Amino acid sequence: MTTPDPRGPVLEVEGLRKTFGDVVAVAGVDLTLHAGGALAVVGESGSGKTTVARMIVGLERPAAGRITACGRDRSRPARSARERRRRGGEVQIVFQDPYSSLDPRQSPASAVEEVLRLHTSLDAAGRRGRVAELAGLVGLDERQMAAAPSRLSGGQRQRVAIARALAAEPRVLILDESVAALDVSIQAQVLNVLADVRERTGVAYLFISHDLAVVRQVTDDVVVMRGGAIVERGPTARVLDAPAHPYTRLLRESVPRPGWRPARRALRTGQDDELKESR
Amino acid sequence: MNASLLDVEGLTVFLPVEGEERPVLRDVSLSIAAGEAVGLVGESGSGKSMTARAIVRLLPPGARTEGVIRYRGEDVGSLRGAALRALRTDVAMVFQDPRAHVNPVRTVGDFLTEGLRTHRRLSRRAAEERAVRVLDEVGIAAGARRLRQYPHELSGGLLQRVMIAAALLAEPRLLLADEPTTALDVTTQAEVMALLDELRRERELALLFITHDLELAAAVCDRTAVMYAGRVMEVRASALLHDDPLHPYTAALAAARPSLARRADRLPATPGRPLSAFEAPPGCAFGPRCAHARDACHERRPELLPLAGGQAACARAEELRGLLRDRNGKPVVSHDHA
Amino acid sequence: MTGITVARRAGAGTIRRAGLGPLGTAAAGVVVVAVVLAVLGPALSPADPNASDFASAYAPPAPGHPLGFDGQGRDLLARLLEGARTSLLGPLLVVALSMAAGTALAIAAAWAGGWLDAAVSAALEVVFAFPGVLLAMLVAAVFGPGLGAAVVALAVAYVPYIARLLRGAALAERGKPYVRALEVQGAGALAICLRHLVPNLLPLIAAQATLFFGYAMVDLAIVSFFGLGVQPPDADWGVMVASGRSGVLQGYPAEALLAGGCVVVLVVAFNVLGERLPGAAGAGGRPWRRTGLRTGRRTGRRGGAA
Amino acid sequence: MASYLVRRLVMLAATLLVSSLVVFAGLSAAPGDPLTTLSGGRSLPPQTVALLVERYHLNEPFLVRYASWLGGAARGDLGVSIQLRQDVSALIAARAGTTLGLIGYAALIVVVAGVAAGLLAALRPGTVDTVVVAATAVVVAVPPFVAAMALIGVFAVGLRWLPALGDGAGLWDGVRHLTLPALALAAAAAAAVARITRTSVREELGREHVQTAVARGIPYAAVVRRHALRNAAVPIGTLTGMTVASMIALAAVVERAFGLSGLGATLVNAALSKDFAVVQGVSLVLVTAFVLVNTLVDVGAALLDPRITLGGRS
Repeated sequence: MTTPDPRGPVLEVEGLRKTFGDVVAVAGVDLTLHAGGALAVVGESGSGKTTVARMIVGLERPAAGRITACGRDRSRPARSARERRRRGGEVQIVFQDPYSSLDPRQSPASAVEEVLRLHTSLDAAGRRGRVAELAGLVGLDERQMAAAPSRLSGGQRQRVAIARALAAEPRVLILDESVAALDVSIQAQVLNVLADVRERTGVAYLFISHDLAVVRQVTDDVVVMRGGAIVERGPTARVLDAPAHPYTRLLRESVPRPGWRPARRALRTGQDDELKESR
Repeated sequence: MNASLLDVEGLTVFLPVEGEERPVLRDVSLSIAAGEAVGLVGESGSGKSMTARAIVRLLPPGARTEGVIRYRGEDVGSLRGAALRALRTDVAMVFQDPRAHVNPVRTVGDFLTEGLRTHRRLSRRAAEERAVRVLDEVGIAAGARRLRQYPHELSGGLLQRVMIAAALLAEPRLLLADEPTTALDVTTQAEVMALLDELRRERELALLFITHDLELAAAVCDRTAVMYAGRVMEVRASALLHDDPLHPYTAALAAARPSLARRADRLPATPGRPLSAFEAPPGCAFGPRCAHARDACHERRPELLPLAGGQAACARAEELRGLLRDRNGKPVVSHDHA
Repeated sequence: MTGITVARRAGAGTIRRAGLGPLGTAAAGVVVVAVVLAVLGPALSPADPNASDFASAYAPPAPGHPLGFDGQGRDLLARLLEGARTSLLGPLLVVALSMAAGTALAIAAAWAGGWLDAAVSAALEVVFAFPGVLLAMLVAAVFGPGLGAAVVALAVAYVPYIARLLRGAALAERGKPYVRALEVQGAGALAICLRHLVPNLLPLIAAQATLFFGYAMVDLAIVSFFGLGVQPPDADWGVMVASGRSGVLQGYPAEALLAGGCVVVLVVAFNVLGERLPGAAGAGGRPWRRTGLRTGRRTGRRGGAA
Repeated sequence: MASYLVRRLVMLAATLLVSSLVVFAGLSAAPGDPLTTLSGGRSLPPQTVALLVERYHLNEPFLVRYASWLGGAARGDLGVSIQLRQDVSALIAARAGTTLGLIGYAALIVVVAGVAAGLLAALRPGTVDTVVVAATAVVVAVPPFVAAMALIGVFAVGLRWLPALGDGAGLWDGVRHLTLPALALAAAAAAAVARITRTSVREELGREHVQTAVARGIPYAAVVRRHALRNAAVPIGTLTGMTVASMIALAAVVERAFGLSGLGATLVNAALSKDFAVVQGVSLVLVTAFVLVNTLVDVGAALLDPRITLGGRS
């Protein structure tokens, strides 16, 4: 574990901003995540939620704003691999597409082992043991960890991706639509794994999603993003039961659930799509 | 029940995959009355999309089918040339990914008016007038400008509305919608589904709505069929599907979906993964994953039999009545994850 | 050079699983036989390839000389075997040089992006303007004819085609989550490229190398045909077609057609093999494009994949 | 579109500048002394040597010579051929016609035969398709110089239908003389275009939007014409254009095989005899033609496919 930091937040973002050409993807985002917490960033495509996540892990360079993880500043992408490795021990990420989240030529066990070599000083035996521990944590057995990725289901691959991220013992795990591409029965299994992992390791989640029901199941707090800005924030239960912002209300009303009927909104000219069309 | 518009009886489809013939649909039976909306729900590999494509004979090359599909009393399999083309104007289809399903190098106008100009010999101007009117109905303003645009200049939501407009322009009797909103944002989805539902009812169109989202199907369909591993597991009035399912798989599917209203400590997840028809074991395909399975379930494949106003393909459906969901909708069946 | 323009951009094209199949195996067989003949060549041929005897100019096949003689009375079989060596060694060097340079440039450009990518692309654009055969002629004019000069020239001329093709595939691979995850883990750029990017591109590299071997064989033969590559009296299939030209005009096409036939057979073999290797682009791999092809962005909120 | 063309022209200018500099530097650094070529190896009296040195600027420093050459090139004066004692630009003008005719004739064969065979194979699966695939698989591997030998052997020497060598006089005789060379040049290219056409049309037929058209009851013939062929036109046009461009350099092979006095043959002879001014002049003309044809191909693709925005920010 990197230097324990019980009191202060494990992740702090202030005034984060990003533009692509003349399109403002992220316009002034602030958020805070405490140790062991679970914060959702909800929004539709083009809301900027994924860009925020990519900036936090250094895959995208912010135009402005400050990012601090575990008390260390990471507003600018790391200059060296050593710096990236140190930051890898603070924040990790699991992506959406299960079919390209693993190197097709590398077994799950060796993928996790490769991270252990980067982040720990364990010897070969120690690493093997730790790989088995991590596999158990995400509900995978010896055989599955040795199988070629192409033989694993989408759900199993995402579990490997989670185990690989946990191998770096991060304080924050960003889940960027990590269960969006999974079938319902498999999604449930992975959500349960996430619940177990959080209980056992105390890792904090930054959960990027467009799915409000999944957000309710996984997170304690939520920020709702639209057009690159946060339009509402608060405890997940409160925001979903009594949304204050009209957009959050619209989002909630659009989610199919028992007894729900789709209602056409006032605007007939599809402006909403025209707005999105520009992105 | 007025005469059904579409009758699918014992449909079994085999596809050549890497040299061997593999079943993708196994004895699927389903009927749709004129003006009725039927949902077809299932996870990956369930065969829901293949069923829709079989109806208009759009199966991949080399596919072999058994069983019969009757549309307005005629056997679809025997239709050739002009008769088959007539069927395909009477049955319109909307696909999941509009960007792939609309010719990218021709204008939106070409796409919308091609059907009219080909089948009804309408002049380009007359066809375009009609197209603009229907575009307005699907919520797209300035139709004339849109006709001159190309598909890549429109957002996913707008392009899907164009596809729906094109389907309506053919004035079909049956609309097959294969996951039309899966690629769209949830707010756009709600808008597109509301529009599809409203226009369908106005035109008394029958609808076969394919989706992986149980609640979405229930919201727009009178009845919903649940498919698993190429088989129909249950057909049920949509209103009862969530609260009083007949088949353990439907209950498991509904329970596995997190609720918008409350947070469960752990979701009742079903172990294993959804199987495709050719991976299914003998007996009930859901047997290996079913919490209520008994030995009988693994021997014989259960038939789809009428039960409580719907149909279910489960040997223990009768005795499980009422046990699949407890009072507050929490499923009785509970598993710790594998 | 003609074949080169149909170099196919695999990018994230579908990699075909099917094995080599009957045709592919046959093609592989032809290649193996050719290599063996090239290596053993001189030992196998009974006669001395350069021993000329004007008495038997254009003489028909005779015992001990199954293929007869050329215009200068030299044994055709011996010369074909001798020629096999340069006709195979040359292309091998061209492919080795161009694939190595092309792959390195492609991965560096795909990984670094930004200015390096732009610089590499601009440089390649200049080299693009020179078809291989033309560059070979220029180099021969400057440094004098010879196989070495021609090999280097063709290798340089091929680099843009290979780099462009592999850059597309490398960019697609680089964007995939498993590479991004490794970056976030803090793995070194070189480690990621060598241990993850290159292994995943190997099938494509192998398939392209095989195809480019065929193109190189044709181009080298052309340069030798001009008299700018392998110099007579050394035997080389391109040289033999050139020297056989006068025979053709006098009604003795044996030398030219036999040498030309060898080129054709091997190029067919390499093409058939190249298209059936697992790394080959899907059946309809889109040919590479130099313009900024902005196809509509695929929307896809959720794949519903198993 | 305009910004794209400007960018392409700048790129062409840059390419020509760089390549001419490289070639010029290479030539002047080349082993062997142009004077020996000039004098044909004979020893010359001093005043003749001085005259030659002055006339061919042999004594000036490299950059000055390059600059003067560049200035001349800009005015269309590409220097003087040492071997042929002729003005390079005049020499090029005289021979360009043959090469242009050859490439034009071959391009016609490639487009007509190639595309037709490809369409036939794509739209008539079964025996026709197999035959075309097998035939093109072999022909695509027959380089022009091998095709030339075979064609001369059979049609000129064997059947005596067509002349084997020389340019011929007048239009009709010129065409007869160009037929075998054009066929030799076009053979492999036509096979390549046939294969591309077949693959592109097959690929388009498998696309989802063709499925939509079929699902809407559009007759198959209309589906093929309006959707498969219309979309396949882009890749087919692009690759056919590039194949024709590649023939510019290959023309030299056929010209040499058939004894035609085109630019290609001239370049080969100049390379052999180190006649640098000609090598420089002809290669620049060929490079320019090559880049221009490829630019035309890209512009054509952009016209056919609305998604392609030529370099502009979409």
